[in-house]
Order: sequence, then C-alpha cells, then structure tokens
Amino acid sequence: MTLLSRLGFLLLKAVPTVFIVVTLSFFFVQLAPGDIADYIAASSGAATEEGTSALRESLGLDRPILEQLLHYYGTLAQFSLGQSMRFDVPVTELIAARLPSTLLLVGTSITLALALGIAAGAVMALNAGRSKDRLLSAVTLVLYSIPSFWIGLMLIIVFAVQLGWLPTGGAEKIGSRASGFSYLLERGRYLLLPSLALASYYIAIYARLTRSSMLEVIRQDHVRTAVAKGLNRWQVSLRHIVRNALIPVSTMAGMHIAGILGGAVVVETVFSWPGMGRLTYEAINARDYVLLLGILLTSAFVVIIANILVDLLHRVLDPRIGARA
Amino acid sequence: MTRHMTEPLLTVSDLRISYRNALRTGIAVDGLSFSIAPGESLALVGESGCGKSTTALSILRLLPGETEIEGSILFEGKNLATASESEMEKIRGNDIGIVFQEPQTTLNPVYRVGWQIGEVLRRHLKISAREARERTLELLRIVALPDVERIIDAFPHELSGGQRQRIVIAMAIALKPKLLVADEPTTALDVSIRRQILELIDRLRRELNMAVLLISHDLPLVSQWTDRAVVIHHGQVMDTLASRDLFRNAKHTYTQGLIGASLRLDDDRSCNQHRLAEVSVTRQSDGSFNYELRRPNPPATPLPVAEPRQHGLAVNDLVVRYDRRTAVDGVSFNIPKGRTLGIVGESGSGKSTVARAIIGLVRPESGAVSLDGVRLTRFSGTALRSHRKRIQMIFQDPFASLNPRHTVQRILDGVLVANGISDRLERQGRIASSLDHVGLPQTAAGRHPHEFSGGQRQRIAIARALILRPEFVLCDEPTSALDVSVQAQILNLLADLKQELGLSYLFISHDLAVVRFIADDVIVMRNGRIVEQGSSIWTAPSTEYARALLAAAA
Amino acid sequence: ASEKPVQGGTLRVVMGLEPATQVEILQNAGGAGVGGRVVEGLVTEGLDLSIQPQLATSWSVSDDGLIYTFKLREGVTWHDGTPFTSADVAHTYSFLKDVHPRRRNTFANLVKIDDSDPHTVVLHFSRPAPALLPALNANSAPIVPKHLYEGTDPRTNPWNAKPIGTGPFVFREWVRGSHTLLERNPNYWAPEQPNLDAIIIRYIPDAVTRLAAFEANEVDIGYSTPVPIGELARFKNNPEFKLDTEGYSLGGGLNQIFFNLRFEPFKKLEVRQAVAHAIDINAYIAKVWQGYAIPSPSAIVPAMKHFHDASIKHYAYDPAEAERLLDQAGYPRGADGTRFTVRFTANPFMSQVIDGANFIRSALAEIGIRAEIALYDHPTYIKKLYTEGAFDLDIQVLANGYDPTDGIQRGYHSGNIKEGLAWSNHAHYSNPEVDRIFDEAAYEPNPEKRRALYVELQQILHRDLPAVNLVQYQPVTVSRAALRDHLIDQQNSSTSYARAWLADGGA
Amino acid sequence: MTPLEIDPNIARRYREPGAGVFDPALGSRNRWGGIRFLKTPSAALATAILAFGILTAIVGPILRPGDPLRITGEPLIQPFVDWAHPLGTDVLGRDLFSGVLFGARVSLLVGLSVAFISLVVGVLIGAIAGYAGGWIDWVVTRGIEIFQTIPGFVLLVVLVSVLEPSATTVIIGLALISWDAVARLTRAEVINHRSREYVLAAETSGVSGPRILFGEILPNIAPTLIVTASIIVASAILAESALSFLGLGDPNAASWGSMIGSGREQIRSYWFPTVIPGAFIVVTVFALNVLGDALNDFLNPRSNG
Ligand SMILES: Nc1ncnc2c1ncn2[C@@H]1O[C@H](COP(=O)(O)OP(=O)(O)OP(=O)(O)O)[C@@H](O)[C@H]1O
Ligand SMILES: Nc1ncnc2c1ncn2[C@@H]1O[C@H](COP(=O)(O)OP(=O)(O)OP(=O)(O)O)[C@@H](O)[C@H]1O
Ligand SMILES: [Mg+2]
Ligand SMILES: [Mg+2]
Repeated sequence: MTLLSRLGFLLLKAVPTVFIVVTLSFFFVQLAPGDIADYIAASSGAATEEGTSALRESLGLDRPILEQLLHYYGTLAQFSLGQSMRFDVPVTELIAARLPSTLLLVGTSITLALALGIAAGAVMALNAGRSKDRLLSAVTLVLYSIPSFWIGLMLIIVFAVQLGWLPTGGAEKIGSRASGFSYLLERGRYLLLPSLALASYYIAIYARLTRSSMLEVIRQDHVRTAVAKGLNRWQVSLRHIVRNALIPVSTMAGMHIAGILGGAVVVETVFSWPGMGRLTYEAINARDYVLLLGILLTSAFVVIIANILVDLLHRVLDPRIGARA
Repeated sequence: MTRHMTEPLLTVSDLRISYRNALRTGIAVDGLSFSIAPGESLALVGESGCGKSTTALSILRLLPGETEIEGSILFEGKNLATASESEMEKIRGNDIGIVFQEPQTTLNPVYRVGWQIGEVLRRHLKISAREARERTLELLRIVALPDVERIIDAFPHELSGGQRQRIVIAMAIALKPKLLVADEPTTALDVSIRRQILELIDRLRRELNMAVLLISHDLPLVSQWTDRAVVIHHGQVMDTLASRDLFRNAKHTYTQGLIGASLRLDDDRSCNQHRLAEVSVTRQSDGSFNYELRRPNPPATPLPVAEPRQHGLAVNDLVVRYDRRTAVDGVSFNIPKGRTLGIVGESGSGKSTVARAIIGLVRPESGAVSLDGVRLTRFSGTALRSHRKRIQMIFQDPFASLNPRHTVQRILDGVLVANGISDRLERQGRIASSLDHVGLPQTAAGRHPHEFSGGQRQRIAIARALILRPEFVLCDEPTSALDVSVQAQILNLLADLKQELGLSYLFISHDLAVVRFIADDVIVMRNGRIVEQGSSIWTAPSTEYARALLAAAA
Repeated sequence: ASEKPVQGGTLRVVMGLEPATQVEILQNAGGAGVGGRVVEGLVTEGLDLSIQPQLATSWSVSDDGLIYTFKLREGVTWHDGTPFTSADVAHTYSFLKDVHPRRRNTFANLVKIDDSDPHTVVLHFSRPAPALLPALNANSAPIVPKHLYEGTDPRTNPWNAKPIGTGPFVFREWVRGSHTLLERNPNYWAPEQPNLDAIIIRYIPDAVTRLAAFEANEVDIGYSTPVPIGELARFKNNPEFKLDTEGYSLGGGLNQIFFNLRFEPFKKLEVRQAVAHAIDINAYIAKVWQGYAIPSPSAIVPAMKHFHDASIKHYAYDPAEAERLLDQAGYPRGADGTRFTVRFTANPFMSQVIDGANFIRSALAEIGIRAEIALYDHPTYIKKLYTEGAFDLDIQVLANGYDPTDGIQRGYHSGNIKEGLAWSNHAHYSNPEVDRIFDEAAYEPNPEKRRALYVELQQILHRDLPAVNLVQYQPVTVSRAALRDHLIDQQNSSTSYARAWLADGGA
Repeated sequence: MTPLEIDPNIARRYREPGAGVFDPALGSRNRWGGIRFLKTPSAALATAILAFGILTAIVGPILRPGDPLRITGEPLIQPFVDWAHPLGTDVLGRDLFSGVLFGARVSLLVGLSVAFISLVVGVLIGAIAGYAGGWIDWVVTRGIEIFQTIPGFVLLVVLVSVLEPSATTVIIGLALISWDAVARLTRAEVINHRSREYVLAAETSGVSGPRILFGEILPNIAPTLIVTASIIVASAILAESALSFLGLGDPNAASWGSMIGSGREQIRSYWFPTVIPGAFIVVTVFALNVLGDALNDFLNPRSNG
C-alpha cells in the first residue's frame, strides 16, 4: 500500500467512527436536563414565557428529537457545522477562531513532553539502577502524581507573580505589533507555562516509557551485534537503542492525543488560554448542542488526523509495519 | 585439514566467569582453557547452559555489566580480559567478528541491511558513503547472496532466515577479521540451508585464512566441519580431541554419552529394537559430578499385533487454508494402530498444520479425518470431543506448552475435569499413574512447571497427553527444543510407551535422523503436498527434493 | 479632584465571563459586552442615582405619565460616519420590545414611537410607566444604528459581534476566548473626550488567575469582585490598588433562601420560621461574604433607598427557638438526631452562594435538618427549579433591578407561577393581598404612595416568609490606583470611560 | 529464569560451579513471594502509605465523628496551633483534619471503584473480543476506537455536568473513560496468549472456551492487569480532583479534590486549605504509582533494573 492510499483508507475508515461519535453525543446532550433557552434565561437573569418559547421555536428545540437529529445530519451533509445557538454565529467560525490556539498548545505540549520525556528516559535507562536513574525516577513519579491544574497554579504564582518573568495567561500580547523573531519570542513567553502545565504529566509518562522500552531494547540481540561491530557507547545508545525505543513511545503518543486535548479544558481555564477546551465547557454549560457537537466532531477529526500522522510516522520509524499489514 | 603449528592466535587460559545479576548469581564458566591457531577451526561442544555462549561472548567482552571474568584471554598477545574499552572497540568487528544463533534478532529491524553492514566499515575505515556501498555490495556477493542490488536496500524482515544469516556473516567478515566466532550459527535454520551456511563459513575461513571458533551442540555437525572439538560440561572441559575422532575416540564418559545419544542419518537403529544411550549426571555432596552411561533395553513385552479390522487414523484429501494461503493441499495418509508415521519437510511445508487439522485446532477446508472409519470432521460439540479424546497432542516447546501459573496437579486435573471425570479419587489415580508412566515422581504434582528442567517438562506434557488414555498421539517436533541427551530420554520414553500402551504416533520433525529412528513409515511434505512416502527414501530417495533434504542433513 | 488628566494610555479591563454578543440588545446580565464604551443610551444614572443626559440632552414627561419626549443631541455620528437620528432610537426600541427579556416588560405598554423630527423622540404609553428612565441607559437599552439593523433579525445580526455605536471608543476586534480591543473615537461628541487611547477587555474565567493578573500588573480594573473575596483584604492594604463599592446600586444583589411552599415540611410556617431562627446573620456575613455584604432582612434591598423598609429586622438567631418551633410543627428529632432531610439547591452563578449553601447546610444541621446540597450547572438548575420544582430549599441571588417591578415582583406575584419559566415564582407563593399591591404599585405615578405600598408589601412578605432574605451583597471594583475618573455612573462594568485617564500613562 | 522464579536455595547452589546443571530436586514453591515483595524498600513504603490511607478511610470517621462539612470553628485557623483543629480550618471554619480523614474515603472510594468497574468491564469485553475474534472482535475494536477518539476528559465533563454531580456520577463517568484502555490491553494480551502452546494444549485436551479464557489465559495476564489497576486508581484520584476543580464534585461529601476546589480561591493568602489536601493527593497517587512500578518489576518477568 502506498502512503497516499493508506492515508485515504484511514480517513475513510474514520468516517463511520465520527458519525457514531456525533450521533451518540447528540443523544447524550439531549439526555441532559435543560436546554439553551433555560441557559439564556439563567444567564440573562430575566425571562419571559414568550421570549423563551419563541427562542425554542426558532432553534427548533420544540420539534421531536429525531427530527432535530435528521436536521443536524442535513446540516452536516452540506458541509456545515450549523449555527451556534448561543453565539448566533456559524460554529465553524467559532471553532476556526479557537482551534489554532488549541492546536498550538497541544502541539507544543506533546513536543515538549516527548523531547523532555525521551531525554530524561534515555538518561535513566543508560544509568539504570544508579543514583541518576533513581533521582530522575523520583522526579518523574512526582510529576506523574500532581494534578495539572495544581502545577498550573504554582507555575503562575512562581513565574508570573513572584518572579514576574512570564505572563499569567492569555495567548499573546494584545495589540502587539511585534513581528518576525520577536513575535515568536513573544508568543513563546505566553506559551511556555500552559504547555508545561499540560505537558508535565506526559513528560513523566514518556520518561518512564522511554526508560522501560530502552531497557527492553538493550536486552535485544541486535544491540549486542552493534557492540560487536566496535561501535562506541554513544553510537550504540543513540543509533541502536534510543532509535528503536522510539517505536513504542510513538505508539503511546498517538494514543495520548485525545487525552491531552481533554486535559486542555482545565489548563485553558487556569491560563485563560483562548482555546477550544474553554469553548467546550461553555458549550456544555449553555446546552449549545450544535456547538458542542461541532467541537466533538472537530476534536474527533483532530485526533483521527493526528493518529494518521502518528501511523505514518510509525511506518517510518518501524519499517516492519507495512509488511505486516 | 592440517594443524597449523604456529603461535596460537587466541589462548584462553583458566577462564572463570560468574554472573551476578537478577537473573542468576553463579559460575557459568569454571576454569576453561583452550587455544586456536590462525586459520584453525575449533568447536566448543556441550549441552545447553554449559557455558558455550558465555565463553564466546567473553572473548569480545560482550557480557552484561555485572559479570566477573577471571583468567586470561590472549589475542595476539593482548589480554582481552583486561583491555580498555577503547582498545576493545578497535578489536571488535575489525580483528574479531562474531555471528550469533538467531538471525531473526541479530539485525536491527529498523535499518536497511546494507546500512548495517556499512556501519562496520564506516566505523573502522575512513571511507566515503559511495565506497562503503561498493564494498558492501562486494561483501554481499562474497556471501553468495543473489540480487545484491535489491538486497542491499532491504530491511531484515524482507529477507529469509538464511539470507539474514548471510548478512550477519558479511558484517562479521567485512574487515577480514583474524578470528570469526560463530555461536550456533545454524541452529535456527532449516536443514537445507544449514549446510550452505556452514559451507560458506568454511570457504571464507580458507579464503581469508581466518580462524573460526564454532559453537554447537550438534556432534555430527562438529565432526564434519571443524578441526578440533572441545567438549564442555558445567563450564569445564571434559574432552579435547580432533573432530574426526569424535565418534571413535571419545575418552570421557560424558562425551561417550553424548555420542551414544546422538543420531546420525546413516545409523539404521529403530526404536522398535533399540534404545538410545542415556548419560546421567549426578552431583556428589562435595559438589563434584558423577557421570554414568546407561544403555537401556526395549521392554520384553512383544509389540501388540494390530488387528486388521481397525483402520486406525485416516486422513483423506485434507485441504487447509489460512486466509488466502493454502497451507495443506490434498494430503492423504493412514496410520494403522500401533504404528508411527513420521512427517518431514522444510519449514512452512505444512507439517504442523496437518497435525492441527487432525486435532481440530484448525478447521479444514475440505477432506476428512476419520478414526477407525468414523469421520471426525462430521461431528461437532460433545460428540466430537468424545472422539477427539482418543487423539492427543504433544507440542514442540516444553516451556510454552505448560501454563506457568498452574501446578502440575492442576494442569493434569484440568484435562480430566474438562472431560467430565467428576470422581476425585479416580482423577487422583489417573494423575498418579500418568506421572508413573512418564517416569516422574509423585511429588512432581505439587510443583509449578518452572521448577522442572526442559526434559522433565516435556515429560509432563506427555503425561498430560496420556492422561485421557488416547490411542493416537500427535507429536509436533517434541524434541527439537531439547539437548541431545534429553532428546534421547524422551525418544526412549516414547518408544517404551508405544510398546507398553500400544500407542500410535504421528511424529513431526525436521531432524531426519530422529524420524528414521522413531518412525515406521515416513512422508515428505513440501508446499502443503506429499512429495514422497515410504521408508525407501532413506536408502533410495526418488525425488530431487528428498535427495536434497537427505544431503543437507548428512 | 480636578487634577489635569493625562492623555493616552491603554486601559486593561478584566472580565470573568465572556459575553455571547458584544452589544446588550438580547439580554443583560453579568458579563456585558462593549457596553457604554461603544454604544450609548438616551440617559445614564449618576452615582447618586440621578438621571443624567447622554444621547438625549433633555426630556419631559406628560402629567399623566403616558408620554415621554426626548430631545436628542445634535451632531452625533455613528462610528461609521452616518449621522445619528431619532429613527435609530425608534427602530432600536421597537425591536427591543420584542427581543429583550427585560425591555419586554418595560416597553409592554409602549404603543407608539414618534420620530418625525430627527432630533426628537416621543414615546407613547397606554399605561403610565413610572420606572422608565432608569431602563434607558447604555446597558439596559443601548441604541444601535437603524441602517445596519433594519430588515434583519436583530438576534442574528452580525453587527452584534462588532458593534457600531456612538460612544467614546470604537470597536476594533474581538478575539473570542481572549479579549476585545477598543480604540479611541476621535469624533466623539463630547469635546476632549476620551482621554485613553485604547481599551482592552480581557476574559479570564478563573478567579485565581485574575488575581494573579492583578498582581502581575497585567490588568488595571475589574468589576463585581473580580478576585476571590478572601483576597480583597490584601488589596485593601496595598496603596497600588483601590477598592470601590460604589456604582452597584442598580443591581441590588439580594441573597435569599426560597422555600418550596408546595410540599411539606416548608408548607408549615413554623418550619420556615425555624430556618430563619437558625441563621446567625453576622457569622454568615463574616464567613461567606468576608464582610462584603449588608443584612437585608426585607425583600427589597437597602440599596433601593426609596422603597426599602429599614424597620424590618432579621429573625433572631436562636437555635433553641428554632428547635422548639420544629418540635411544635411535628418534626421531632429522630434516632440519629435528624428531623427530616431536604433537597437544597444553590444558584451556581457565584462561588459565595455555594459557600452560603454550605453555611446554611451546617446551620440547619445544628437544629436537626439535613439539607443535601444539589449543585447543578445553569440549564439543569433552571430545569430542576422552574420546570420540575425538584427542590425544597433554594439559595439564590437575584438582582432587585432598578425598580421593584423589575426584579422583585417576579418572585412573589402569583400570576408569575409559571412552570418552565426561569426566575418565576418557583416558591409557589400566592397571596391575593400581595398580588394587589404589586399590580397597584406598578402603575402608581406618585412616589410617596408607591413607597407606602412597597413597605406594606415588605411587611407581609416578612410575616409570610416565602423566603428568608439574608443579605445584600456588595460587589467590589478593584482597580489600580493610577486609574482616575472612571467611576462616574451606575453602569459599573459597562461604564463608558469617557473621562477616565491613567495617571501613570498606563503600565 | 525470572527473578520471581528463583528460589533462594537454588540461587545459593548456583554460586558453585556446574551451574548449568539444573537440579529440580532443589525446586520448591515460592510461597513467600508476597513477603519478598515487601522487602523492596519503595514497595514497602508505598504499601505502608496505602495501608495507612485505607485504614484512615475506615477508622477516620470513628476518630472524628460527625459531618466533616460542619462549620465547627473560626475560619482559617492555621494548622498546628489549635489542637481542636490540628490541621486548621478552611474559609468557612470547617475542620481540615476531619475533611482530610473523610476525603480519604471519597478519594479512595472513587479510585478503587473506578478501577474495579473499568477492570471488570474492560477485561470482560476485551477478553471476549480477543478470544472470540471475528465480528465480535470487529465490533468491540470499533467501540474502543470511538472511545479513543473522544477526548476522555471532555466526555467526563459533559457526563458529570449534565447528570447531578455526585460520587456515583463521578465514578460512572471515570469508569466510562477508563474501561477502553483496559479492554484494549486485555484484548491484545489475550490474542497474544491464545495462540501459545499451553492454550492450544488445553484446547486439544477438551477444555471449554470460557474455561480456557478465565482459567488458563487470565491468570497469565493478571500481573499486567494488576499494574494497570494501580495506575487507574491513581489517575482516577487525579481526575476526580480536576473535576472538583471545575466545580463538578459531589457537594455533600468532602473529597480531597473538593477541598482544593473550595480552598484554592484563598491560595495566595492561605496555603493550607489547598496544600494539605493537595499533599494527600500527591502522596497517595505517588504511593500508588510506586506500587505499580514495584508490582511491575515483581510480577513482570521481563522487566529488570
Ligand atoms: N545474562 C546472564 N545473566 C545471568 N546468567 C546467565 C546469563 N547468560 C547466561 N547465563 C547462565 O550462564 C550459564 C551458561 O550460559 P550460556 O548461555 O553460556 O550457555 P550455552 O552453553 O551457550 O547454552 P545454550 O546451548 O543454551 O546456548 C547458564 O546457566 C545460563 O543460565
Ligand atoms: N495461523 C496461521 N495463519 C496464517 N498462516 C499460517 C498460520 N500458521 C501457519 N501458517 C502458514 O501455513 C504454512 C504451513 O505452516 P506450518 O506451521 O504447518 O508449517 P511447518 O511445516 O510446521 O513449518 P515449521 O517446520 O517451521 O514448523 C506456512 O506457510 C505458514 O506461514
Ligand atoms: Mg548459547
Ligand atoms: Mg511446525
């Protein structure tokens, strides 16, 4: 199978998955007590009967639930995600405004988690049983045990409030006219703390995973072959141990994407990061099921596409896979 | 082959190696001394766990960290036991090359094989990528690989076992080392390829004038391919003798025992009349070993006469497919009561699949398996099960075929319970008698499989097969994971049981000599079909394929 | 006071909730949009609650209270350059009457809007509208341009998200989830205003993060207690910051406990009285509100000076009396010390209300009532309370609004017992006398008589006890001390900043 | 030979030469495996912490009877100054010590129940899918895929916020987003084991499918599952605290997470209402993770070092 046809195949395979995700989520949201009209009444602090029922009518909430579902499918069939009930703008517009920052946050976190995790794991594995290993093991275990919101709060207090080095939240300097490198630097300052908070748990996971898979690889015969070739310690470690240990790590990273995306809900709240996580929370609270379904659909697609990328990466990392499939 | 009377290339003296790690703490090699002259081929022979690989690895200092080495390993006057790590890096791959047993795992799966060979060149020589590629292609030609332009860019999984082993050899000889260490380079390979690899190593030895340290547990092989053999047991040398004298002049009882237990293709013993020699090693209270040679005789009870009415096990036009591949393609044969049918053939020829289809592990696509004229393939559920009871199976790997979480008692009891024997006393009795049959003490019942040696485990597996009192036992390579001496015990046991209980066997093996010893009839399989049958193949094979198989095994 | 204002600088405002739309023509609560910075009302209310001109320069009311005539400011242009006229006012008010949940009431009897003179608007009512003027400010009834709204559904008009107004600042951008950016309107009708160059409104949902933002000097001002209430003390002692409690009089946030009168046990007056006696209001204020609340024993908060009856006092804190009443009502303590168990809901809007629920829960436990708190999100809360009536006790914060007809009547008038309608009379309180007073007072143009009616009402409610009124909480504005002249009206977070300036030119 | 399988006796004899000869007479059952496990210092410490935690959860309410949410003192009493409130009080004047004691209950209850439910459900579904293969496997794999595609925490937030937040909903929600990992793992392991010779051997001697699955295969994958369980307990405790942080905890029960949730507003001025329960979470989750690691080393023959 060529890479391209594989890509098409995976995307096609994802369609029914997404369809089921959407349908299930739809019924799930319908199960919830209250609707958007209740929410608007609640948040405006005032309500009239006429207003509420007019709203329900205009949103089609008074129609039978299956009809609403069919209507939603109809919307999807036109390649639209519909109109947000709370914000009265197209869902695509809302998501388009938030998705890039979430992707930036999640992408940075994964990269950070992988880079730091693999580095720490490699150091641990190559020093297995010695004090460096024990120390790093303890550190990663602690990281693994602290809730991310807690780490987030602590990072804010230390780096933004006490030391004043980094901003407390937000995604970029408002009205900033910086460009080029200084713009990147600027954004980096805003990105650092939230992505660290989100990454911390995964740094620990990848460190531990890298360590154990490296120890697994070290025992394999081909490493002994590499040593027998006369390669030095570094060549053996990097080319033959770390390289092979990346395979299980990349598999796991693929499985974590959905989790990291979910974790963003909390971190985005703590750091007032303008991403999809907060939008999700707002959509749930407002019972804006059109928006919520749009978000779930988008994040399902993000996860699926990320998994496809991981799958392709995996094929590059592990040439055996294509043959097996 | 001439003995070189020059200075030895490698002199190992009083080597003692002990492991201190989570796996084991103990002495693996205990005062071993031998030497190899340039261009000489020396064999280290011995049973599993006797310290062969440990010795081989110690020469290149490839042993794991927590290992202590005492004694000296002099290579061209330098003591490798104490050389610095950077000195060792220069010697590895350059002066000494090594080939390991398992070609599946000795290559890094994620790099192209050409790159992996080139890595040795780039490490030790200052050459350009182009040059490295040229040299690699040349090496691939030297090890007689076909289509080198394709193979150089292949990944290991795209090559067959034999091809991979050639890659490893190419890697080991890339820099024309003075010594090649080959640690059981052919055990994982098919008989037909085995010979080619050994021929290759021998050719390279002559062409490059390199010394070879060949490690093996296969005595016939050693006697054919090496100059001298060192026989080891528990890390100590038992015997050192010229290889061609191995089968004639063995001095030590242990060596004699090994030889007695080894089967050769030209040896026309049959299990109906003979038993193999068994060497039993016992440890004295002072820690020293006592070696005893036993040549058991077949039991006096005559072979039960097969009643002509009974057809035994018949297989008719069996076809088995996996997905789209046809693994067995129209196989028919018949095993009369009390007879043993051997199946031989190269790897992947469908031998195991036949056995699996008979016992119901895979569903045949068409064809029939019948027992005494009753078609088993027609039944299902309980009826099938009650008939299937009469056929049992013994698997190849005694380590994998016993559930490690259960005691022997529970393993055996489970079979009885599953077959509806609810009386506890009866079950107890059957367990006791089947342990008796396979020669295990009653106390074995309370232990877990890991507390037994490989041979003992295979006895437990046989006990499990016997406990339902079957008439037919399918043996799928039951001894190929075992040492020769243990193989002899198991083969003797199977022969005894055949005689005592009137069992019939289907015996699958890739070791032709073993099949010749144990089977009354034989069929040769290739690509899922029977290509030849009848005992005439031992003397006058009629197909090219059978001839090639015999030649390779000889 | 009159320092010379510094020109320029960017003001950074922090908000918790991000609004759904930027202009408040569909709703008005909590997080406002751009508010008076961009859009304006006809009038505004000064700190002293006096009505002051904004887009209207003067106004008059006919003696029968049926006709309001507003003279409009001349020379005002919309941010897109179109002149502002009476047609804009007429068009805006006519659709507000349909789409705005509160103006539906205000303009219920509005029968005609006369905009024949471009600089005069005349509103004709069929019944007197005594409470009209306070509802015409920038936050409650912002005027939007007719040329952009005419012929569209105002609910989905895209200009709701990028408003064009007449105010001192021009809308620039709204980055959802992050901030809104406004820039100085160089053509503002008031000369030399505004002083600031720009305003950034940042949305930070988490109170602790808002606190950090203040401490890291990333924001200048926040409204309605933007930081955790317990942290106010630290700001108080910090000269860098200023705390203000003024400007919230129109909100009149009343914290109260409603009883579900449909079911036992709260059907019984004694039981309700027992609850009232179980609460130590001083401890409540100290622990739950950290002192930022004043007792409000009656249904109309003290802030509504014209109507509040100061003679009403809280039921005395007297657990023994409470226990006696409960015994008397036929609810003795059971073997485990519990008399009965009730469902206790809490409005999820403010964290103090949830703290309050915990306080009350504990207080009730002392007298043997087990209150099980149910915390729902907003829609569920509305559904459970107003549709299903699935509660026994409900702790609530309801804004009294600018007038009793606005925020108070809805909770007690039996005509407002409406299943499914949020903020209706969910206690199912029904007293013909109360209904009569509400109906009469709504159209009573004489302020003295109106007050008398509402005083009577407060006394009846205090006696009948459909709800225990606890406190009027005090929202606090936290700002950097460098910010000046921002507190000029009752608009709090919607204020226009027309005169505001930063003494240090902005951080 | 695995560390688990080495008997001290054998090891001692193996120091002597002739190590290659296996003498089964020396073999004996390692009945004291459990005790040897506790000889690892980290494992012993983790076990002690958890045992203490469970003990606290059981006897805590006896030690400090009454409702931990009752306001019993002045607000924000510092820890270690007033022995009526050894760990101080929170912003409403609730005793932190009894909060922590009762919180152990909720946190451990949530953690253990979630692990239990998702283990039972995940193992059943995964094992059946892996063993049965065919269309059952296909359906289950798709189902797992769907759960893998939805961000778990988002699903959890949706679920808990639309249902009434209570310990039960939190447990159900967490189990719902945890079972799929167990199912996937179990399925993979079962598929891995079902073609092993010991399983084939059982099959050929007539052992029935369910018996093979539960009697033969599951005991062999139990170590992996035990380790997974310890991780699920830990992550459930973390997720519960994150939910409470978002205000979605059970309002009628003191849990460590909800204590942080209600204390964190004062975190800049008063550290203890947040840090004390936070420390309990960290220590407990830490201990669970250490235990998981130690179990992994102990139970998984292939791990080492
Ligand atoms: N890495 C290791 N750690 C601990 N003990 C080991 C290790 N490798 C081998 N041993 C032990 O050392 C002894 C000698 O092992 P070695 O591998 O040298 O035997 P061998 O003769 O090569 O056997 P085989 O024919 O099975 O390959 C055995 O008892 C074995 O269990
Ligand atoms: N479970 C399976 N699924 C698909 N193909 C299989 C399966 N088992 C065996 N095969 C294929 O069927 C063919 C016959 O395999 P079989 O195991 O019967 O060979 P064999 O003669 O026993 O070989 P060996 O000597 O290596 O044991 C081979 O090509 C093999 O790859
Ligand atoms: Mg070996
Ligand atoms: Mg086979």
